[in-house]
Amino acid sequence: MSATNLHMYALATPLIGAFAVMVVGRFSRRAVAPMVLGILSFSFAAALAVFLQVLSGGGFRYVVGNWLAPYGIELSVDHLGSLMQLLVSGVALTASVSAVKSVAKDLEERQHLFFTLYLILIAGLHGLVLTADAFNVYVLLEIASITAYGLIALGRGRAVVSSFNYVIMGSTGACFYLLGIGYLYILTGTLNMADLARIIPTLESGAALATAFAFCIVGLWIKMAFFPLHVWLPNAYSDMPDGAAVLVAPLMTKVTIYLMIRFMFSIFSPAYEFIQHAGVQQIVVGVAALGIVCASAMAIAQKNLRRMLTYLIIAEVGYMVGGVWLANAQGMTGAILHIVNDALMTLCLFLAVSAIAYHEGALDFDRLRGLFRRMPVTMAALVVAALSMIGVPPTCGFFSKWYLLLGGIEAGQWLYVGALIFSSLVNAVLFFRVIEIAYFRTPDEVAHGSGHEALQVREAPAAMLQPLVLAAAALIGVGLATGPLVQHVIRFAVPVGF
Amino acid sequence: MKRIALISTLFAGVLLIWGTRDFPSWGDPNAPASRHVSPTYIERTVEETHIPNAVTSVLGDYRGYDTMFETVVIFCAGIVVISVLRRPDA
Amino acid sequence: MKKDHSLPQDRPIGPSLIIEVAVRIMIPFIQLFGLYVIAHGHYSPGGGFQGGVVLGASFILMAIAFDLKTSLRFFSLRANAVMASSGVFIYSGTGVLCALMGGLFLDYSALDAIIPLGPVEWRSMGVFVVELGVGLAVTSIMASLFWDLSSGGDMDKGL
Amino acid sequence: MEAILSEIIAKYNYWIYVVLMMVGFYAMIGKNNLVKKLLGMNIFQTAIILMFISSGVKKGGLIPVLDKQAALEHGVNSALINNPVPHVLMLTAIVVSVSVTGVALALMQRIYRRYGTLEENEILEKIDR
Repeated sequence: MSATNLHMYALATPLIGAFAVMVVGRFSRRAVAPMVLGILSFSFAAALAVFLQVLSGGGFRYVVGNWLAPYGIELSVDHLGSLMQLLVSGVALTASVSAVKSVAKDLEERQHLFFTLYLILIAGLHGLVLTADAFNVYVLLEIASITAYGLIALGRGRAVVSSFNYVIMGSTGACFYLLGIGYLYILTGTLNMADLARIIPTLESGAALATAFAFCIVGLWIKMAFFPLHVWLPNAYSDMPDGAAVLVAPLMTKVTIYLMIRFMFSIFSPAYEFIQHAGVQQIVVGVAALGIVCASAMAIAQKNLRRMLTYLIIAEVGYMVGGVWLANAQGMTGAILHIVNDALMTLCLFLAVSAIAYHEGALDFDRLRGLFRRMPVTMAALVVAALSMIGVPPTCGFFSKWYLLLGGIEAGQWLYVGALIFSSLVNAVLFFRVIEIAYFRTPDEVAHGSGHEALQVREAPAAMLQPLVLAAAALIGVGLATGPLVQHVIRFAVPVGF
Repeated sequence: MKRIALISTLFAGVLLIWGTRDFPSWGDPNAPASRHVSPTYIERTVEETHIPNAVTSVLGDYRGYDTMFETVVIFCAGIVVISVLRRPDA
Repeated sequence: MKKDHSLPQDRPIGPSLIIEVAVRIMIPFIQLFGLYVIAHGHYSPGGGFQGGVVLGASFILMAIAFDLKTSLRFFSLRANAVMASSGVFIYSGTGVLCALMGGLFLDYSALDAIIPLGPVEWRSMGVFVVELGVGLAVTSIMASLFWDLSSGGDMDKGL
Repeated sequence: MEAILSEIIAKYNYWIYVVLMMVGFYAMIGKNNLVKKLLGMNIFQTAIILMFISSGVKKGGLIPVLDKQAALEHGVNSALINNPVPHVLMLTAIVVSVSVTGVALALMQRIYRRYGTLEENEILEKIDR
């Protein structure tokens, strides 16, 4: 095993493992869980090694099949890419510890099918964060989406309808992206990102290039549920089985935002987006601000914890897209930092939700009464995640929001700054409402003098608590490590000229 | 709903047609797509891969990474259809 | 209760001698052609996907002409799942094998270390191997898609 | 007028695909029936395939399957042979389209089994109830 191929092993293990799980799972259901955990642990170890290697030796470019770029497909293992790969594999490993338990309960007979899709989704995400080829992004996006359609359809209630809506919206997004890539290909004759970046400034054709840019970016926005293209997300994410939600909710939207960053700065240049088309920048930041406000407001209206969180995801997408389009170093740093932090926060929240749902089932606010007595550890982790969502130091949510605020002030985007503060306040209201219900109100049965077992400690199984506690600790850990993270990793991802 | 759909469709269509203004005309052998990367594939396929069919050599070798994921896509579709429709015991 | 068969589309379709005999003769040729398309992809239009679809179509034709059970007799569900997995496994496994042999991922010329055919010839061979994998996967997935969609997942009668 | 006409004649392939794409896109987001949405998606994808393939055409070009012996001895004049890259890309896109169609059909069967209809507004009514 040579060291240069390590990132490929991190990608290939889940992929090959998926076929093994598919075949072995038909014969023995019990072998599935250890296989999945083993595969993902290996993948995580490899990603960690790649990250450390990049930290010490700098990033490198890798050509698949030993065909030099633009002829072959190139992968780019730079600081940002390896950070994202570490994030993907870390979140996947943590989530799957919990998923193994909840899937064994929800989908007993279809476990092996579930985990086949689950592992392929992880492999697809690994591919997405590494690739430096514009068409390869399309194929991998479709892998991630098709597996996500399948995982959603395994859920409860009207999950199939939500999944179908997602199919239509997701395919629209993918088709738009493909159209944009087609335009770029007709104009330049290449699909390699670096090669495209070299040729695009020499083109005279403004119209076709602008069309290509618009279609690609709108396609990605549909995939990441950027307001007002978000309508598919709340239903899809709240109907998913818990085991899938802990993986899909933290990673899918964030990886797509990462792709947007790649698209904007590796194919096009800041000069193209922010100087030649400065008006577009104003509009996008404005829409992002509007999206944050609207999604926060819609989150208030929800009566179910899981649905409330899905609207918060949409608000967070607004944070990151706005941060990237602020066009300064602070905003960009904040956006990238927020990708990491939001993935961890969403992971922690959804792990807590799936731990609560393990015994409680539905997650309407009424059912949460007295939950602090019954599930103290889960609720403590939920509080940490809530503080991070609100932005209380030393949790990591504070630091990325701080960078985003500074960036907004520097760019003079007061609407965006206002939206950020408004959304923090709304988050505070939302989570204090949840905590108030869970801490102070007692369940109806207790109030009527019967049913004291409703107040006894009845935690979720340890396999679901351990990843939850780990994720909550990671929120504080990453928060304390923000300085070195920005200094040694994210600094390199901010494009030159900011 | 229908009106929004119509407006966005027309908008997308007009934008796409506006974008084709700078395109090379149909069948132009000097189009960028025909001049930048693809001639190299045609000229070197036999020499570098011993495959006279340029489509196969690009599909299987030069862009083999794409094709691998393409196979995975169709595998995924099969798994999704099985998990959505088929009874667990079948 | 007697069923009313007055409308043509309500009338049950029994086995038809002409169709069954014709299909019986056609299927071996279709499958042979599918294999040819896979194997001859280097020299003529074709390859794993195209050949795989032709092979899959032969099973679909069998399911339409007879019924679903007949095609399942020739291609069991278990074999189908194993073939689909192994097809994709051949492709990605080749990629990993290339990496393990000291080359880059999917760099078929690295396989020269196993059987010395020359690095360029191995590129040709490597493409053939992965096309075989693609063919296996596409054949079985096409058949399984049709079975599932036509019978609603019940695997009873089919269309 | 003359200029516009000659422009259209030179690039009619793009105009055809844009019209097809609009048909598909409208069906995808404007239609009420799920099957029609799916068909719209297929039309959309076909339009994209058409666009890519037509971008690889060279007037009078041959198929990109060479004669091995001649190519080794004399080399190849790439100007006479059509561009293979769009074909490769679209093979991928076709496979993706087939896969998504299969997944969507399976989901639709489940929806029909559960709600007894494929009209979107009727399904939404039944969900709310």
